[in-house]
Amino acid sequence: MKILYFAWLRQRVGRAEETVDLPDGVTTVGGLVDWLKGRGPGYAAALANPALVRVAVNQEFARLDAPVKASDEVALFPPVTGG
Amino acid sequence: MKILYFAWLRQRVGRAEETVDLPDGVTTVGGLVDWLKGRGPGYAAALANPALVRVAVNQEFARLDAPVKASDEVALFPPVTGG
Amino acid sequence: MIRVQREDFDVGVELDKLTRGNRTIGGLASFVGLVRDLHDPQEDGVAAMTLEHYPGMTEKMLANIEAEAHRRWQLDASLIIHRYGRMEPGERIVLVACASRHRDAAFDACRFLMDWLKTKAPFWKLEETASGERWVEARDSDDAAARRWTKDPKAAE
Amino acid sequence: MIRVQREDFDVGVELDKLTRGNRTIGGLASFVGLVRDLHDPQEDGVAAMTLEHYPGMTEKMLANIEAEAHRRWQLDASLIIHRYGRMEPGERIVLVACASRHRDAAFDACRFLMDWLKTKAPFWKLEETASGERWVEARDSDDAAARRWTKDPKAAE
Repeated sequence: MKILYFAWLRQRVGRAEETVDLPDGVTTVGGLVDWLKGRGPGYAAALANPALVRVAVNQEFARLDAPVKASDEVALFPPVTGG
Repeated sequence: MKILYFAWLRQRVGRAEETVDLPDGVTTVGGLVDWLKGRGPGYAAALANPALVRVAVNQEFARLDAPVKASDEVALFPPVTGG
Repeated sequence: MIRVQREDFDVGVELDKLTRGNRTIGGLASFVGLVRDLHDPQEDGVAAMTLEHYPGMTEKMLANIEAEAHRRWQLDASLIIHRYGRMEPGERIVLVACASRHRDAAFDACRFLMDWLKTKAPFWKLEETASGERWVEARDSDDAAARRWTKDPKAAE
Repeated sequence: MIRVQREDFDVGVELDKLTRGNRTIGGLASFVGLVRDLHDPQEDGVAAMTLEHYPGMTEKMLANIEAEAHRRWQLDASLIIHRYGRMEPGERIVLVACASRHRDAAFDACRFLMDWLKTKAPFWKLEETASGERWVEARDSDDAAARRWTKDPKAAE
């Protein structure tokens, strides 16, 4: 699975993009976020406050109960502030 | 008193501007309009429907009970349609 | 700033002038009114339009309306340019613009200026059609739009 | 039409292109968002701002938002241009414009586009100040503004 990070979430994770092998049992956005938190202190810090984490699956906003699969492009980022 | 006419009101009256000697007893916008109606069929036609006549005294909108005096500039015109 | 003129205006140039050098402006809302040719089968097509106005009172009313907008909203800059004379379909008639720190104030003030201008500025439109000239009638919807702003000014902020 | 680009844009040219040749347009409402330097004694001055975005999703979301505006209002044309990259105070960030037969539709749709864009388009602002960089936080007022449009779409028409 391709995972992208943006803004301060990218800075805390320490990378803009990575490709991961999705472990068995991770089938939802929420499951993915929980699994990512365990990948290191940068991830844990970036994802500590769920209220500040937005997720897009294949470039559409997705909720925590949305399904994810290995072929998806998933992005994690803070609330948007454009315009 | 200087009187100005605009748009179709000007066309019906047949003039854009005139200077009149205000008769005694004409002291309000309403009195002026009534007096003007008697000045000819063009005036009567132009001023027949009070709902379609707006009046400005010294370039400010004025109601029928507003006072008028000889030194005023009075304008009569239909509802505005700019913009 | 207000301007009443016969000639066309350059929207980009005017908007640039309005905001240049002021770094507290976060948003600039603007509106351009154009001569429209509806080609409505129910109506004649409009070949051209002539805007008559009341020189002197026009400037006075536009300045009043602009001052009222500045009383109601915190604006960094504002502009009303209104043309008079003959114009063909597609031509610009009016430009209204409001710049503010916040976009809500800019949008509200811009719309307020257009709504008030439509009912308070002494302009009259004469349309030329295939079947002759006709004066455009005032629309109830414009009166209703202007009334939106007559309630408590605070409610519109 | 939507565009996501690093370079600046010419507001006058863009607005002209949007309306040229269409004689049914009566009104063109537009909004320009600018980089603001508040010089607020409570805050640091903003020396510059960098807009990060999510290429691909940005274009997709802007196209979705624009399509939604066309579903809700009768628009003749619309445009969203949003920049990314580094910008200094006074620079243009975004241009939104809607053209319609009627000014209410143009105004409403333009404001709708800005409100939705602020909460749905994947852009993030990084400000450079004297005391370092800081990410701009999402504002509750932007969420509230976007919620204005989530009721019955008919009510906003």
